[in-house]
Amino acid sequence: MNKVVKDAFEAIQGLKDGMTVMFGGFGLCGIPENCINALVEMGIKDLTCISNNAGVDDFGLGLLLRKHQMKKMIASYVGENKEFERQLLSGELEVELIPQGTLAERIRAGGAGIPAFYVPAGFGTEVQGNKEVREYNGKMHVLEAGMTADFAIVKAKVGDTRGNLIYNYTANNFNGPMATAGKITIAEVEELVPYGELNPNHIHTPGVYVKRIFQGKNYEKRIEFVTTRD
Amino acid sequence: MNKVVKDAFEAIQGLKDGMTVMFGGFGLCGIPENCINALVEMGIKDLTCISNNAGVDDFGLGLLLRKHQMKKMIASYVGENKEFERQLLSGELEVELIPQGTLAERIRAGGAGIPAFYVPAGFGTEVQGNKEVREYNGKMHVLEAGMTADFAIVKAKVGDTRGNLIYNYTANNFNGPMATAGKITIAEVEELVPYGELNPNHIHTPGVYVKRIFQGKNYEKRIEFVTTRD
Amino acid sequence: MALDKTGIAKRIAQELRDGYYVNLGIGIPTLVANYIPEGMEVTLQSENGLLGIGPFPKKDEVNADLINAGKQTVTYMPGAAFFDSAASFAMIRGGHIDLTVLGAFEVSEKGDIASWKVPGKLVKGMGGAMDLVAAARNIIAACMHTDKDGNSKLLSACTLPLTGVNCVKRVVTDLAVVDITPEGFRLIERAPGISVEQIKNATAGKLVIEGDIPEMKL
Amino acid sequence: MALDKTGIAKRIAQELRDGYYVNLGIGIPTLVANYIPEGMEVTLQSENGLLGIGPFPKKDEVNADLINAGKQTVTYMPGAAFFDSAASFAMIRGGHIDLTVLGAFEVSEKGDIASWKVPGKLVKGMGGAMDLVAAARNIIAACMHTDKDGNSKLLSACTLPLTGVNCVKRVVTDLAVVDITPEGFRLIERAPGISVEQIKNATAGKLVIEGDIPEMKL
Repeated sequence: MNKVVKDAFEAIQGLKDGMTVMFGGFGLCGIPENCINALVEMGIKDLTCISNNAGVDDFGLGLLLRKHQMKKMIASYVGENKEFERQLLSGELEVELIPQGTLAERIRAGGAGIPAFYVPAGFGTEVQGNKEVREYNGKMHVLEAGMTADFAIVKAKVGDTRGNLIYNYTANNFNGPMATAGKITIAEVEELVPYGELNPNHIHTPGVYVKRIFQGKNYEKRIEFVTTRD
Repeated sequence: MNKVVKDAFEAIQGLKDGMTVMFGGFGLCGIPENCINALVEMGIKDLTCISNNAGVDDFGLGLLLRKHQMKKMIASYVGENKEFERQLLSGELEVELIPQGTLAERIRAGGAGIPAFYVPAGFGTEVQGNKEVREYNGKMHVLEAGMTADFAIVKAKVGDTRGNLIYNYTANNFNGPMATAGKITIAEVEELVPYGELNPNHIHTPGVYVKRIFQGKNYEKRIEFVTTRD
Repeated sequence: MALDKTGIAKRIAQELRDGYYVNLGIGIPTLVANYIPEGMEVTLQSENGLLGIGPFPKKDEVNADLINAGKQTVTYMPGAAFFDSAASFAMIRGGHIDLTVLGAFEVSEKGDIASWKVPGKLVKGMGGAMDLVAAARNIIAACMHTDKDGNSKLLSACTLPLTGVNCVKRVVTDLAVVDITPEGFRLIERAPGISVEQIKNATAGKLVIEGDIPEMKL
Repeated sequence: MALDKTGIAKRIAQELRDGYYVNLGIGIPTLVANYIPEGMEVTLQSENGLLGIGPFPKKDEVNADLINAGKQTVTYMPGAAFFDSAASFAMIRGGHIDLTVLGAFEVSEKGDIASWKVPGKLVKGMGGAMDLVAAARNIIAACMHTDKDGNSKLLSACTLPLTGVNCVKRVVTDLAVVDITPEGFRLIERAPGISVEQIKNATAGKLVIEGDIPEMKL
């Protein structure tokens, strides 16, 4: 059982044009920088990307946008990204917006073998669309579907050689749920340790979910809005 | 915001005859011993108990059974419990058996505001009953409902005064999901520490779910089957 | 005089109670955190996975792995907990957050809220707003009473795409505090120096005025 | 000679592959853990919240907080992870476990399995068995080929209440290995010294026998 790969290029082997890929992260926090850069360099295209946000113009998923590698973006908030805006308005890019909690739960459900579930979010809004609705406890709910992807690419602070992952602070976000929902899940980590070194009570993503893992390099960890009190 | 109560008796205030109560634990592992004992001593009765198992004759939920305080038991496996058997056969006790994973997910859903969801477990068996069924991905699924309780009583290894909980090894089990699904959740812990002492990345149950917490005493932590290799 | 954003935030802060878990949206709601009454324990939730937001960091405390839902760097309070996005919205959807404060473009007298999309303008997405309004037990909308052309934002029915229906409980504006009731907007308080008449004129939806309407105490 | 329980476990262990995540039910399946081939990395899942079950503890290692799904004290392997029951069954239901081995009272030629309830006997519950059989990608049932009165447990249709339908992929008994195929039970291997005729006589469901049936190598 060798899950450890050399680098991002080896990790994304088999990730082909037209596939659906989940990317962990919230804004630029906790995004799999190494794999995104490798996808850009490999020029893999027509991707359907599932990510809470779409990066910024020159970092994160914005890099895939700039090279027109994205066919469709599924997100809750696309943020400030001029190229995204341009491609959306010109019709080059298809966009599906999903309430953030529904997106997170659809991904968790996809990983958990739950094909559909009811939530209150979106009822009476355009998110409801043609979805089935039903009243529970005096409140209307919408039936939403579990979601999986050909690949899920996540980033963790520390991982071990068996694929166990520990996230740092709010860099967990969508990484945890997405790790469970990829047909193939790739984890890039800031620090890769031999298995047995992590406290088994502290693991956020058990190794069973991770097929390939590597220690990334040159993490920029850019911050979208540095806000200080001094 | 004072969540800390003196002991189990103060913790179970307001827990009345006829209520529905979730009890964390798997077998005898991770059960809220102090609160169970207090319920026995207070003689609160006609309880509907939701717990994966039903304890043994002289420990855990078996103590509630022995004093006829249980009206109904909702569980996945009732285990070896002669008094349980007797009350079931005599019709004194109502029992509802639910597949373990469905039980866990129903509780998680109850806490997560998901009133219903589809799972494959139980299709084509007596668990299906009159439930709605639907095919997803070529496989039949059953619609199951989220589950909450008047009280949820859980046990953790360590907790802080804000109600944050950390479980130990397999003593997490149903405690984590149940903590989210009680209208009032009580946590008893082996060690209560001031808030700020726990590493916020290691917390299993965030304090928002816990209304009352106390440091239990005289934990017996009985083991059902001590099995050793020497 | 009509309140400024700070005034609105101060008034909303009066809705806080000891022990509350609160989610504050981007904009005016975020400012509420600055006016939590001394000695009151209020825990702020950030839907990207943090319970217990602290103040903005000092320069040397900035950590790229520690941001709020507005993607700003933050710190965390003693007693905080981190979790993933599915767990975070389970917390929200399950009704475990006591109070949600959200900015609004429009609010209807039925408690509908529009806050995420203006046709003709680029849509950035609803983020977590639809989940929050659909699930929170207690939702306060924060907004100016009218837009800059003087059009009321408190309407009989929203004209913009909705974020949620029948969910807002109270609206705090630069002019007034109004509650959503089966009869319509019910006027609770006036901003200092603002008359009932001014509020009436600025409210397009049905406004219920009963008895003396007190002035806010800020 | 018909296999004993240990023999069945040894044969099932041949189904393991390097890197597999496996859930072993109570009874014969648990014994499979003793025959994991040297050098092969197999991770055992316990549905009460452990990935990476280790051997039974030494006396001084016994920990009440560390048990398996059979409520026996266990240890954990380096690289293990602990989680709650909802997360554990999310893992199972989501198809992340490579192989599940379960005991069975009856198996039908369609892959239905009965394993939890005998009418007239006290019902203890299904535990996690229904979740496991409904979700695992690869399910092996382990049982004696016949009951002690000689009645076959491999039937055209189960007579006992079902645990799951159309889910078992392979059955390993004291007499044979058979696969569930659209045509019925397909005989794959014979226990050492057991004839095809003996297996045929012990199988009530439709048994497909094609070509030479090899003997198990144990």
